[in-house]
Amino acid sequence: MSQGKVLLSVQDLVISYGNIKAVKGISFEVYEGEIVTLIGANGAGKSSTLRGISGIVPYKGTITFEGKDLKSIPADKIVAMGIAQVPEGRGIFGNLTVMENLKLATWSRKDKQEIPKDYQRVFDIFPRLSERQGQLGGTLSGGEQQMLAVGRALMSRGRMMLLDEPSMGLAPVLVREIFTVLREINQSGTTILLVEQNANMALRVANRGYVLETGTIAHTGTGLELLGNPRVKEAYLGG
Amino acid sequence: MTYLFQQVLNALQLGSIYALIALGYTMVYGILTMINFAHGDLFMLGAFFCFLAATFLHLPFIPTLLIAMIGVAIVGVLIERFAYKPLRQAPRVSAIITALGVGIFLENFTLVFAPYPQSVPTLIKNTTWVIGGVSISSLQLIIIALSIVLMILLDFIVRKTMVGMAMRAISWDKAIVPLMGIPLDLVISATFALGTSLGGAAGVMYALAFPVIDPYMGVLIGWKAFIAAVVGGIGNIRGAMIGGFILGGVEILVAAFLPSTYRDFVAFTLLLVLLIFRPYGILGKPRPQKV
Amino acid sequence: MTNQPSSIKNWIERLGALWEKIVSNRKLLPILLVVGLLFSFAIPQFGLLNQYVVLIMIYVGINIILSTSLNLINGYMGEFSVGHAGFMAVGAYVSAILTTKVIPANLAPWLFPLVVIAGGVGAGLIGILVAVPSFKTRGDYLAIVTLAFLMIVKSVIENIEAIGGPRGIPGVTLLTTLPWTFIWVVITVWVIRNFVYSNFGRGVLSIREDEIASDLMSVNSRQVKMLAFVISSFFAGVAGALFAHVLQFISPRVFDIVKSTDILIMVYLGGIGSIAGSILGAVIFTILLEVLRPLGMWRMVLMPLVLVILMIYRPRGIMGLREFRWFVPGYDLFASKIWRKKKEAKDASAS
Amino acid sequence: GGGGGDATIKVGVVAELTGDIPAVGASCKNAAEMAVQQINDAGGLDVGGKKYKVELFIEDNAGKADQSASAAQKLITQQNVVAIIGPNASRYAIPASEIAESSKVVLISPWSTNPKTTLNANTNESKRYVFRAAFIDPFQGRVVAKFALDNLKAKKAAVLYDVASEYNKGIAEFFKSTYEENGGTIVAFETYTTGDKDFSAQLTKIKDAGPEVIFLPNYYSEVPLQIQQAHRLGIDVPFLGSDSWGSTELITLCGADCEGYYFSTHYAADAATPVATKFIDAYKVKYGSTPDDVAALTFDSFGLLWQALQTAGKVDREAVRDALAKIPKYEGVTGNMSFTEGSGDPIKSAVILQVKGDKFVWFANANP
Amino acid sequence: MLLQAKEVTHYFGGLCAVSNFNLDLEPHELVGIIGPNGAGKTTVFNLITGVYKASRGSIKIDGVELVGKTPNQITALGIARTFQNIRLFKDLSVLDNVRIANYSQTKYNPVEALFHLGRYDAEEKRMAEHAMDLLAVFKLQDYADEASKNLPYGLQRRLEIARALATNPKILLLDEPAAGMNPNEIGQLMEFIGWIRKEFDLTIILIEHQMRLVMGICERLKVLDFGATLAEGLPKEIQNNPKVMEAYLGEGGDL
Ligand SMILES: Nc1ncnc2c1ncn2[C@@H]1O[C@H](COP(=O)(O)OP(=O)(O)OP(=O)(O)O)[C@@H](O)[C@H]1O
Ligand SMILES: Nc1ncnc2c1ncn2[C@@H]1O[C@H](COP(=O)(O)OP(=O)(O)OP(=O)(O)O)[C@@H](O)[C@H]1O
Ligand SMILES: [Mg+2]
Ligand SMILES: [Mg+2]
Repeated sequence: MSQGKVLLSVQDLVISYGNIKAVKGISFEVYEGEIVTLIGANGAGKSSTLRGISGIVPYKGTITFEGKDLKSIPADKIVAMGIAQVPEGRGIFGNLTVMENLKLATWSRKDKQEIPKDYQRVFDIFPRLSERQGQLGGTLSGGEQQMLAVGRALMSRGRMMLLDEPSMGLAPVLVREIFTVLREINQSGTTILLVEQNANMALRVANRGYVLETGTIAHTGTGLELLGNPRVKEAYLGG
Repeated sequence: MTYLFQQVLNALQLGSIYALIALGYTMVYGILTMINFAHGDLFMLGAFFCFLAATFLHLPFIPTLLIAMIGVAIVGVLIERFAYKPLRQAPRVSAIITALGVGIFLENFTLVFAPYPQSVPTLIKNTTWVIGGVSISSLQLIIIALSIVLMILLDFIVRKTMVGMAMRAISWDKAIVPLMGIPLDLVISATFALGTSLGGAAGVMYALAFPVIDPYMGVLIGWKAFIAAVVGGIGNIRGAMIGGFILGGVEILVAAFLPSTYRDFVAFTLLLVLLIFRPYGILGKPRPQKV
Repeated sequence: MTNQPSSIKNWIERLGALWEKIVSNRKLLPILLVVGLLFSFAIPQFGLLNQYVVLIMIYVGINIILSTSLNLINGYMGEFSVGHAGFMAVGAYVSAILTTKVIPANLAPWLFPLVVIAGGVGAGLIGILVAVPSFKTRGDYLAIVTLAFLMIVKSVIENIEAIGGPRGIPGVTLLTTLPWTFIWVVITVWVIRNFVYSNFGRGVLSIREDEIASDLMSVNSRQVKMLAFVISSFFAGVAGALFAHVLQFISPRVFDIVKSTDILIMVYLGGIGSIAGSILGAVIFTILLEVLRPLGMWRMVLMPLVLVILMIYRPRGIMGLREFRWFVPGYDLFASKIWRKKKEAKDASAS
Repeated sequence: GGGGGDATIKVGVVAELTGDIPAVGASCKNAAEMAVQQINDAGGLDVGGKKYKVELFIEDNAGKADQSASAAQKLITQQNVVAIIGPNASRYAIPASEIAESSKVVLISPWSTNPKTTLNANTNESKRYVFRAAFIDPFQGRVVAKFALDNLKAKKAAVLYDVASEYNKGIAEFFKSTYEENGGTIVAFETYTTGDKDFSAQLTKIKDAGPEVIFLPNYYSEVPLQIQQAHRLGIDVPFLGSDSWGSTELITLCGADCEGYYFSTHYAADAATPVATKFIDAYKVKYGSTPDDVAALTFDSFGLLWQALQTAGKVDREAVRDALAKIPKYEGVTGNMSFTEGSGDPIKSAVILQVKGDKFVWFANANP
Repeated sequence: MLLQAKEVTHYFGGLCAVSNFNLDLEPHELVGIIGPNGAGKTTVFNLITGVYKASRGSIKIDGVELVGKTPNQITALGIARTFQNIRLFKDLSVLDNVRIANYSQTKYNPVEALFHLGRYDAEEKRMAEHAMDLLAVFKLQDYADEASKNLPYGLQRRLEIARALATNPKILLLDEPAAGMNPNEIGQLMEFIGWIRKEFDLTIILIEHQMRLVMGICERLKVLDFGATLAEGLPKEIQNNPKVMEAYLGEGGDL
């Protein structure tokens, strides 16, 4: 994969919650047009890293997007700059309908006339959402909620999408579908930073991957390299 | 028959006043899921702003109303910033208790400057028409109309607009809202300003209908509006309206047809029974949750 | 000793450490109880402290009973009851009627413990009525139920001419003494602590955390709620009885929503889910009110400000969800350690 | 016990500065400060040939019964006052009076009208140390009832009162019983609860009952709303009130709506004695408003205390009590009063005033 | 037969979330329920445990009807569960989380509890020891006094199972126990489930989307789709069932 320009760069990122240091000085970058995956055990600090990028937790270190330092930019402006996140646990607004959840994600979009097309795109990818437009988010099944969360990120039309375990709790057929969709989204120009437990799948779609272990980066390489790395295999791919 | 009509009209007026205050209550509740126990006292401030503007600046009705609404909104936003915002991550009751404290503070602070009840000058010429033995006053009609208009307006904002959606989203999960590109603090402040200015407006209307005001006037009515909001289904705009009318209706009609000594007893027992049969209020639903 | 501030800080830290040591030393508790009881007799007997201080101490005691019992509902169970003054009213009226109308005056001092219990039982029975709606509804809706209950109690008393209506009952005998207050405080704290550290009490806690999960872990939430409400209202009734017999006058106005909010403030100021918190909350609130007297009208302006600032810095109250070791039963405190020791012993003997 | 050994006399006041009736507390505080200032400006109070300065301690009871007791207790034990003036409302005066009685310190409540304030509820005998400056509910209820029957010739009356407040309820009931005993009929006896501002339901009911006069034994801050709402409903019979109307604020709040109505009270400003005129003028200068009944009664409570101190000839709690209990005649702002041993209630007469323009005008004397 | 569900049907408003669900469970079986998202799997658990009352049909354990009973009664009859989204008592200690689950088996009454009389001491000791033993089995004993919210995610999942077992169940319902685990951890979980089943003599119903786990340990599978039963049988049969492949598994089975 030929490398374009650096879109997102994370340098010496440190995130702590009170006395707990969740991320202990990691650095990595994401090039324009890539899919990069972060894998690692529970509690390794993957989600915290994503939260730091989106500006919803304070951090030490530098994060730049298109060369701009994100530190002093509030979370909502970061979204407007083009970083969308599918948060861990989906973050669906349970008291809003499916349609309203999607609509809300267009808050900072300027290209209002493009929005209907994007709804159509989301409903094409997830026909189930189209059936459930009027249902309250809180009563959707786990998988339906995950679709909605991804759909919502699509609606905000970021240049970059951060996904936190999008395959969690999904039926196999949907997992495959999600990964296919991710590839599609990526091919249509969105850079993706993907956090996954399903390391097999993640490394297969990713251009590059980083393995986090208790707050630091333990391994890095292309997706295929990591898939073949015996230490990675043993710890994350189930032998 | 005239008697009944008159009493129904009385009930409508009282109900619309309760509704007017309950609207602001429900509005703030709707976003922060926090009972703003200071709302009754912001309502009182509204009445006092009205008094000051009308007595010392000799302003007519509309400017007075605006001044009161803006004044109360500013106080409301300040309170939000300094007393409630630091508690966003804290348990819900902490903010409720803080609100209680803020309310007591507002009452007694006002009291230091106004230990005696004050009389509010007439801003709207109040004509009374007698139709078939039933008296209707213009003020009554204005209050009823105002509360209905505000209810429809708010209902529209909350249900149909983007801002309204954002408000509802905030009530569900504040943490996720910024990830949608929504400026959380701004929306919260805006809602707070809106909700409290409604309280201010209610204060003005109340001061015109009952032109004797004092620093504690918001306490009892604040609790009653809270009851109205909850009976209707707290967080629900239409519910607040219905709750207000139910409470007003029950109070008036019990006093009208039973010995008035028993009014509170019967009225509150009825409300209790109502809540036993509709545990989440008339229009309220328990927060949908999946197990 | 070179720079002043750090040595002050040092002292504060040392004092803090000492305090920490005291409250976690469980052996001190029985000593404190005995000394407290002795003093509660000695103070009025020998006039060690003046009447005013004694009166305030009695108020503090009554407020401890109120805040500890309300904490059971609002702190441990996570509900929001605003009707505690109502239960207090029931206890006060039942006991005052007994001492003024039923029991001959010369017997009253002897029967006072029974009178207080009767007040508690009266309130406890009413507590059942409020527990029933709590099966179905929660949170703000239950808050309204308790508020309505409070209004109903007030209205009922106002309408019964035989017990004075709005004029209340004057001339209630002064029977609440410092020793009695002390004893009732100890009983209240002891019983509520016992309850909290039983599986019923843990059920109360689990309802606060997650009612559905708690039901699915076999907790009989109706039973638990019923118990919590009855116990809480019983002690509110006890406090009401003591209150009536120190104030010597009760009227429905005494038990209005303001009284309820005072108790709420004590509970949340001290800290939810904590007996130590309830005690601290009651002590601080009551004493602060008296200490700030010289401020005149500004007192009631300053009090709520203090509350707000405290809540901002300590959102769960001073002792929220924490406890002095004094109030934790020994076995509960060391359960895991005891188990580990036992296991080690077993392993050792096995090998 | 002894009150103050130096050349000062310590006097305590317990008032409702905050809480549900702050206006009452404010007037009480104003009058108290004025009474003390007058004495001190004149070089002090002459007791037993010695000039004493008066030191005043004002405690807020926050509109709470328990704080009334603790405030009184504090004044007695910490400040060592010779006597306590206040609290005003009976629901606060009663618990404070229990403290005063057991501590053997004189307590004069300016404004408490519940007969039980000065009575030991168990023995029904008078408390030894508790006095008041106001007349009691039964007296006033009777006065107004007689006035309605005899002067207004009204045979059908309606009453609207606050059921949650002992003062209003007390007078309302004594009015009712006297009125009915003397041949009148009560066609409506309606209630509301403290804090209510909407009385339309009750007034509609009253209108339906067709009374010839309506009695409103309620606070001056509520009465204007009641009368205005009644007028809006088309009720046009005369209204009657009690001493709680007695603040010129009533006229400010009521505007023209109260014109021509009557109420019973302690004194008439226009037909005032020199004592009253002097007080009213001084009060106006100092506070910029006409004193209400609470202020006048508080001032008289202090006057009673000064007279008792002077009669006693020494600053001693017990001596003050003895002197106070037998005051043969005290010329007060609210009229002449006297006490007889065995009762803490003053013997005084009432007047009926009428609202005329922006003044209360003397209409009749009333001695039931 | 241990558990028997007959024609169980449930509606949410107009939506039929579960229709005519049948299940016969013999003691000691390990049955898997799979199906697309929103098929109604969790709802089945909710119906069995009494969170929702079945609109129609009957569910019996040892011949005792469960429909109409409250969740705590049903749990006391021997059915315990975990949740798709962890629902621990967050602020309570790990030990308390487990002790609470002993509620229906507590042998002292409220009066004994209030005054710490009678059986209180002995029972408290028994419950604490029982809970600690259980925690030890799950290697959680060192966290006993820690608030459960402070546990890492993986341990929270384990604690949930421990808590469920503390109710002393005959049947354990596991709702997506492998969610959020990497393939390596899933392997360990499989062994673990097999082991507790033997150790505690359990009958298990398992909902899962991780095919490796489902195919690896379930003896029997039920496949739900749109609330209805799409297929049932041995894992091998299901894996090759074209209807299941289309609705659920997708092409190729290398997950
Ligand atoms: N809000 C918080 N407060 C305190 N500690 C936190 C908080 N969020 C995360 N942590 C802790 O920080 C560490 C890293 O958490 P993080 O959620 O980033 O891990 P993760 O790699 O995403 O794990 P998982 O695979 O479980 O999602 C964990 O030990 C976690 O307990
Ligand atoms: N409380 C509810 N109100 C309305 N609809 C509901 C409710 N609970 C579940 N549903 C709906 O019922 C259907 C079945 O939901 P259920 O949670 O049982 O699915 P599931 O099979 O467990 O899915 P997943 O594998 O995604 O967890 C879904 O379509 C869901 O939206
Ligand atoms: Mg994570
Ligand atoms: Mg599910």
